[in-house]
Amino acid sequence: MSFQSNEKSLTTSDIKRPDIKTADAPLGRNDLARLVAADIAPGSFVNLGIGQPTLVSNYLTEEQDITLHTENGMLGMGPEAHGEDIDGDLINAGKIPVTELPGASYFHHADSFAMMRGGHLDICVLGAFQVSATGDLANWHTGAPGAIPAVGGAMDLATGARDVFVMMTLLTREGASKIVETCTYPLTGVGCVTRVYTDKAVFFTGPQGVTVRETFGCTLEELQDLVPVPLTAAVGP
Amino acid sequence: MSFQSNEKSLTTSDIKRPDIKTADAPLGRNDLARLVAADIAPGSFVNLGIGQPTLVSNYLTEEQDITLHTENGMLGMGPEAHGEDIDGDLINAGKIPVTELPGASYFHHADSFAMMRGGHLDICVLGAFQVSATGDLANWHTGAPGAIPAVGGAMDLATGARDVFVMMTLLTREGASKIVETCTYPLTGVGCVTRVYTDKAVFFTGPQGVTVRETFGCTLEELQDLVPVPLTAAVGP
Amino acid sequence: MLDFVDTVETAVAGIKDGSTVMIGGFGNAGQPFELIDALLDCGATDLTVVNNNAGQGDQGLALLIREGRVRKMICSFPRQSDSWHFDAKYTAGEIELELVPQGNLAERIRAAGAGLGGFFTPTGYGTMLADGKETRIIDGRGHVFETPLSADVALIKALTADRKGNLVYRKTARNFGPIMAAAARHTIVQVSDIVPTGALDPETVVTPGIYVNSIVRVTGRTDSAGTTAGTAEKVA
Amino acid sequence: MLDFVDTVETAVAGIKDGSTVMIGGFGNAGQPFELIDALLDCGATDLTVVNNNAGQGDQGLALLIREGRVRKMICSFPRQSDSWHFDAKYTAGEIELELVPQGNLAERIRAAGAGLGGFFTPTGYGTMLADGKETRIIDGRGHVFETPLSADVALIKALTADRKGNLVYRKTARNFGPIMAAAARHTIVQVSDIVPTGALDPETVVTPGIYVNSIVRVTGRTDSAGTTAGTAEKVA
Repeated sequence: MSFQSNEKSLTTSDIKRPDIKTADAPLGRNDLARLVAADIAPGSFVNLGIGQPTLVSNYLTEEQDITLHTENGMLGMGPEAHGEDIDGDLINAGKIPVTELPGASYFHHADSFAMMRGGHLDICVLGAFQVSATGDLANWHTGAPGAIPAVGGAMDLATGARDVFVMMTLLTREGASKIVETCTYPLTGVGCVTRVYTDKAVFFTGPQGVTVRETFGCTLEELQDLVPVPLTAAVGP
Repeated sequence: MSFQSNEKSLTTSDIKRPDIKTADAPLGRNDLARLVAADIAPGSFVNLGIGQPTLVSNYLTEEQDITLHTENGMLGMGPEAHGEDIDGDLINAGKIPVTELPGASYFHHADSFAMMRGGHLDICVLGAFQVSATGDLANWHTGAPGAIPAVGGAMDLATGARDVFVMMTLLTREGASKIVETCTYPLTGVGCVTRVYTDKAVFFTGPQGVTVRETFGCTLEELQDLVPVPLTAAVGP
Repeated sequence: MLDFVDTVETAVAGIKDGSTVMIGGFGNAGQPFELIDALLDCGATDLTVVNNNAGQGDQGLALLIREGRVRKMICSFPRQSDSWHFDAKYTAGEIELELVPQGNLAERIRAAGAGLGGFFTPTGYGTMLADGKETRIIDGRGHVFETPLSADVALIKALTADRKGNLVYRKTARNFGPIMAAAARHTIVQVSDIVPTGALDPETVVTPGIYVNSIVRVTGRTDSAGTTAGTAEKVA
Repeated sequence: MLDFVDTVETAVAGIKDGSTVMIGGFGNAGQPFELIDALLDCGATDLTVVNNNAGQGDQGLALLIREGRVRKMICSFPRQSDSWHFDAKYTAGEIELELVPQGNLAERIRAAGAGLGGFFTPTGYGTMLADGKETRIIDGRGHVFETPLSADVALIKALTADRKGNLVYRKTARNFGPIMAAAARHTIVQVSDIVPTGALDPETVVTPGIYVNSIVRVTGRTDSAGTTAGTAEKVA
């Protein structure tokens, strides 16, 4: 028996995919959410950010036994509440009414962010404006003049979880890559992103730069044409 | 309505004693404990140190409605437990079985010392080896060569409570004053003691030096002969 | 000292101009709406307000801001779809904003209640929210120095109090309540229910009464946080 | 990952030589005696142990120290009337001692679990326990810089666990358990009872299961902390 390390580490799914895979077509939002969900190791504690990452919860299976954290003070969050189940005292970080699963627990805000900052969450899934080759994240502020800044828990989530997964389209509406050499938007966290799930490929980011686990509807060479940082195929551990 | 300040302040009993009083004889330990108990303002939250300060609890009245804190994680501690009431999971900081009063609460060690350090306890009563004119406290370590040091919660208690009362005999067995210009024993805390209850007098200590509230069995002049720091009579506010 | 007061007006009457006021709640959960309304009515101004947000819609904190009573907001997420009163004041340069990552905000509030002088946190390191702050590399990781955040007054909402002031909360309405109660010099709590001393299990008390100064019972608002105005009831 | 194990021997089998081990308890309350006995039996040595004390009498931690398995103690109060094994080793220069004021010890453990890089505390300022440490005057008051204290393993005792690993404690036996569970990379808990998921009220959970790795049910010791050896029972 050996004890689990507290350090950032690849989950079991990485071991199972030594070769780069290529799908026929880009992935839609729901397929991407399904892929992220399947990559989460059984028994994990996970925080799903507001927006696209929330879709992941639709594809988690009971067998995975994933515990969801919401930073406003709860572990064991269940699905969104509807109708009579709506309780104003039971909301998620997006202020949407949710439900409570058996085995849940409540705690105050300092304890909740201590849990996050202390590296106890296995995975946090976030949206992003940009991710740099070394895993810097920009997802909170456009930096536009006159924009009112609001950060919420974004920086805490980016800094705290053992693995930070980003879900986003690879390209902006204008066709620019959101994976960049250096973020031009204001940073949320430095070197925090370990994995980026996009419609065209799954990337690993970190100190050694960007590797590609699989592509969707394009080859690695075609992908390289879109992304302004050197890409290599990810190899198994 | 005005809100209570978090700062160290004299309690109401000071206001009631503008003139220095002189009793006929030195006070015994129990009489001293009775005096301390009577000086604690109604509704206070109090931590009584191990040893002589524990005697104070014998003289607290129900009307005073004092809540006792024990640093191993409890508010609302009751008297020592005996016989069938002994419960190994319910002990005080001296590891003596105690009881629980209605309205008690339990919390972990970090929360308990946060309560103390954050200045939420009104009064802490401690024993001492020495107290300096400016309220430095030495009560944890003789500094003797080869002595194994052990501090426990002494420094936290000295630093945390709004008012730190010391209970001790004025003189050592060798006849030396325990109120000193500068402590020669290793310090527990700097400038933390606000009041010293001894068998011969009650002193106020602080940045302005030492004043005497009342004497027991001696005059202020006789007291001055025993204590190597300038004494003046305390005046009402 | 602990007081049980009959009305929210009495509870907030001691709040002075220029005070720093912490207000509990995250979204509507745990927001002490009736105490905020009373603060609006009592006229105190030039306030610094600590809350996770900067007011929503046309109620509570948003109205305090609209009326120009808030000099400065300390919060993590001021901009929301319905934060129009804050947005207007901010754009006009009529309100100061100190933006703090939510976990740092919570930890700063806790540090004040815990009597700490400050702490190093990895959150925010390398971002514009660390600009001008002391930083330090600890065990190879960048950290930012954050200072404790205390207040003159906290306005919070709990579910139940006993006569010793011990509090329990309900679900995610707990949020900032316990740490604000400890960080403020005077903590005012609105509760749905007041029970006799001894009726709360000592193992389950979340905020011990030592952190509580004034309690007022408020009824009339449903848990699903409708807009019905509550009423303070005379306590038994 | 959470495991329910059948015996205390299995629970501690992964503890390696050279580990830092936190042990819960204050006096006998909350001491995980059976886990400590298993640690003694498993042979791990060169340990750094974090506990409020340094062993009492001829049981538990005192025996680990007597057997020379503890390289270093980090504690607040080593010297007691019955700490003869520690006293002997210390006097012989065979054990290292890091003495920490009790509240700083608790706060350092909390800081590790909370992912902080360190904090300034007024406790200990101006004393010999601040010698060699960074100090700073903050708001006119002296503070000492204290660093987080983490561990490879924590051995703690709780009253009841559910199948998700959520824990509740009993009275002052709670003490260091919750903060050690969060500060250790691997937390092993002995409990008196294991209940189905959903049997603990989510409002009253003290340690959420996220902080727990191994749970073993131990029965046989009375609450008044007699010296009867406990036995691990096969969990349902």
